[in-house]
Amino acid sequence: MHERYSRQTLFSPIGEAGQAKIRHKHVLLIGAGALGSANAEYLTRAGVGRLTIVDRDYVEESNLQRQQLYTEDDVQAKWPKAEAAKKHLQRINSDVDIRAVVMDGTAVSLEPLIADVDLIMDATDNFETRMVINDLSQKHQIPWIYGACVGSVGMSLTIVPGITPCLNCLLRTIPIQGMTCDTGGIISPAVTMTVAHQSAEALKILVEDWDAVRPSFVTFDMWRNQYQSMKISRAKKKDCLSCGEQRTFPFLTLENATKTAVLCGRDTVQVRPPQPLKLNLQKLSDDLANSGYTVKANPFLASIEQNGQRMVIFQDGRALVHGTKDEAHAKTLYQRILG
Amino acid sequence: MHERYSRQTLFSPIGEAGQAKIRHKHVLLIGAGALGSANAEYLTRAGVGRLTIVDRDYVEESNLQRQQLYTEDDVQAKWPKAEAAKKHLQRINSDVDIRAVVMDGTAVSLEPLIADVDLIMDATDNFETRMVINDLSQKHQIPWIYGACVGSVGMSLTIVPGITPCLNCLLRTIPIQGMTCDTGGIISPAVTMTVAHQSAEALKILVEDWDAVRPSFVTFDMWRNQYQSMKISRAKKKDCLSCGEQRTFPFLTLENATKTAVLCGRDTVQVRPPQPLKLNLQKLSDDLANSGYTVKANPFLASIEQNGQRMVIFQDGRALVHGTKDEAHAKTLYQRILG
Amino acid sequence: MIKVLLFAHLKDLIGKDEIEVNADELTVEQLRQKLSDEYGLHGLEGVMAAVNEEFADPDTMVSNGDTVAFIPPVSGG
Amino acid sequence: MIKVLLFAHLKDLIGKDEIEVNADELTVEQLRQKLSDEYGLHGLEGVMAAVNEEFADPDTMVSNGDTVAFIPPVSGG
Repeated sequence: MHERYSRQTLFSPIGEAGQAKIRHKHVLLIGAGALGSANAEYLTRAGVGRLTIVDRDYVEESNLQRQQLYTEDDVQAKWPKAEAAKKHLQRINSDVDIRAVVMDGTAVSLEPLIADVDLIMDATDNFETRMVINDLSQKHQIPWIYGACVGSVGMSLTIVPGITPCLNCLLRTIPIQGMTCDTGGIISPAVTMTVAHQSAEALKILVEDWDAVRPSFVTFDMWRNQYQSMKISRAKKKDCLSCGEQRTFPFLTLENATKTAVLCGRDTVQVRPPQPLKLNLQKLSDDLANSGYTVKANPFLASIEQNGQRMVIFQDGRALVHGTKDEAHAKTLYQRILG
Repeated sequence: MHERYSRQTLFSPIGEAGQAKIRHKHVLLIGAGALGSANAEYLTRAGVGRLTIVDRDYVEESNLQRQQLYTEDDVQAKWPKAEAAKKHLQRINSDVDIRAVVMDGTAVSLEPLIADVDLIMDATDNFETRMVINDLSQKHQIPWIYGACVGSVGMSLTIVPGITPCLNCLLRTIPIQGMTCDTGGIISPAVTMTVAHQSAEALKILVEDWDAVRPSFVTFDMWRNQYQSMKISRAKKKDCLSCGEQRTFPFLTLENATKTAVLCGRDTVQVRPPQPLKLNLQKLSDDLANSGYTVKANPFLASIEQNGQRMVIFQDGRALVHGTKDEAHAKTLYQRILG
Repeated sequence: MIKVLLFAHLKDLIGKDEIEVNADELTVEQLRQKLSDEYGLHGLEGVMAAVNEEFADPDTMVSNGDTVAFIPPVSGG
Repeated sequence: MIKVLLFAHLKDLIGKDEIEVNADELTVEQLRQKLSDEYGLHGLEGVMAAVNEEFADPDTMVSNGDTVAFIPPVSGG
């Protein structure tokens, strides 16, 4: 075994055998923001075999305060987070097979990615996507690790299909977003604390030490000095639509009605085309520049500005329309560009 | 205020006023290993005014599994940790004044650094240095934050002179090292968890939110799923030699007898010259290469090998003699090189 | 007496993280209602509850001497 | 009964993280000795102790119904 992993193999619950297991596992990480970038770094340092990172966003200045891996250069280049993470992770551990997927994680887009996945890590910023992950986890019998944070607060739960309750057992409905949306800001220790719990659970699952998996939901507040864990073994519901006897995986079959979404805590609307496109970003950029738009492009996206209105278009036709929370207005602006 | 810190100023216990305070504070970080590199990253992302990083070591392959910031290139170049950290931190936040100090932190070497320091962060790997920090903290009335980790275990305590007990009140003697030396390995979640606590406390102290400072000693085990905090308000000792009525700061005045030390958990001995030197590393390297040694140098150190015996000499004359735990043997090898 | 622990922003709503409620036997849902009516602690709908450190449903019974923690789920990441 | 909580590697020494000790009134130091003599739990010298979640000295008294946690200090970093 490598000198690189010597301190980890010295830890007896991992050992040489556990390290060999880690080296052959595939983790799917959904989100490359605060929780995602940190989890990606620790999984890569630990030597996971393959890491697939899905993210729909690009690096902005306001991310640098709490999203590790990213640098000022990534902000300048408007690099997509998944690709920026991959670039930094390869410098940290060239033995890990890192795959970056720049897209919006939905029931439709995520399912093709999970064929040989051993663990799904949650680093999303909304409960809709988490419920999709929860259903995918149950349908394909893959464990997943919920993590979330806002302000100085964080929480985590490990979900092992067939053993623990699932997130749908606990929440039953998607909680009202407004209450917890990141209008209250966020400090890095809340991120770090959440990631400590998620990455510990990830290692246990990767080395298959199932007895060590935390059997409780944990929550904490780093500013108010609170830490609470609650047992969840009796929370499993026989009638749960995600993991119960008559499971229907409701979040995979739900009509994916809205093609636009206001991003939580940001003055930004995401607009998606009916079908993913494969845009020629270079040609689009040239055309728009000729039409009087200010355009800045990289291989993954084009940032377009006119009259103080800014929009970022990804290769798959998805756009982030900045400076508005009005979905209709965002759609109008989008159609003006992409017809 | 910068867009960069927008999520942190939105967090109301910090706000614009707190952020302005953070921007004017100076943190002294002792150690740039696992706890040090992570604490350095979060303080830099949070926008601390000045960060001084002291470390005696250089980046090795076995560090990459848990020490953030560092990359494979740093291992190749044998870059000193303090300098490697500085290089990466500047790419993350060019607004922070980062100072790297490559040296062994002792009572004599640290005291000149703390003139205008607002907070000392502990990221050392031994109790001797922590007791020195504890005495410096009391003598100069600067808060410090103890953090330590091994295996899957970590702990932290915030020490505010005049308010809380000090580490000497709690420990009374330096605990037996052997018990906790890193022969049991270490996993990154134990590091991350410790850093989450340390960095939260650092932010509270930097924004001067003294009521929020955690009034308890906290300890946790990420594999065994344990978390415990204990109140320490009644642990302050009137007769404590570090913070009591008749304080003598014993760890500042102790005869610094040994000039050699076996590094915990490593097959390495550190040898120090009686007085710090200012070596011409280029000339030394050339001379040694001419004498048949294999030499690899960078601006901060020279790595010297002969007959499988390896030694790294820093500019101040300090050496890390690898492949031995025998102090006498290490000293002999050292004197063969530096007379 | 039922001991009620309030986490995260719930603490700030009434300025303390622990209150004692004079009640003998009621459901978690009834306790929520009582906290809203008598303590002005609104917005507990959708908040998770634990009784004696075990996850509780709205109809879980709470008795004299129990400790109930209210934990608001968060979605950021 | 005194409830004793064992942290970190102490848990592995006897295979569980919680034991009940039959004692009425003794000091932390005497409890350490008793654990060594009767439970084979050696190496508690230099280990920090908390009684009911409050830091305890060797001569702190422990009574029936108290919870004592033993926490070995660590030095790595």
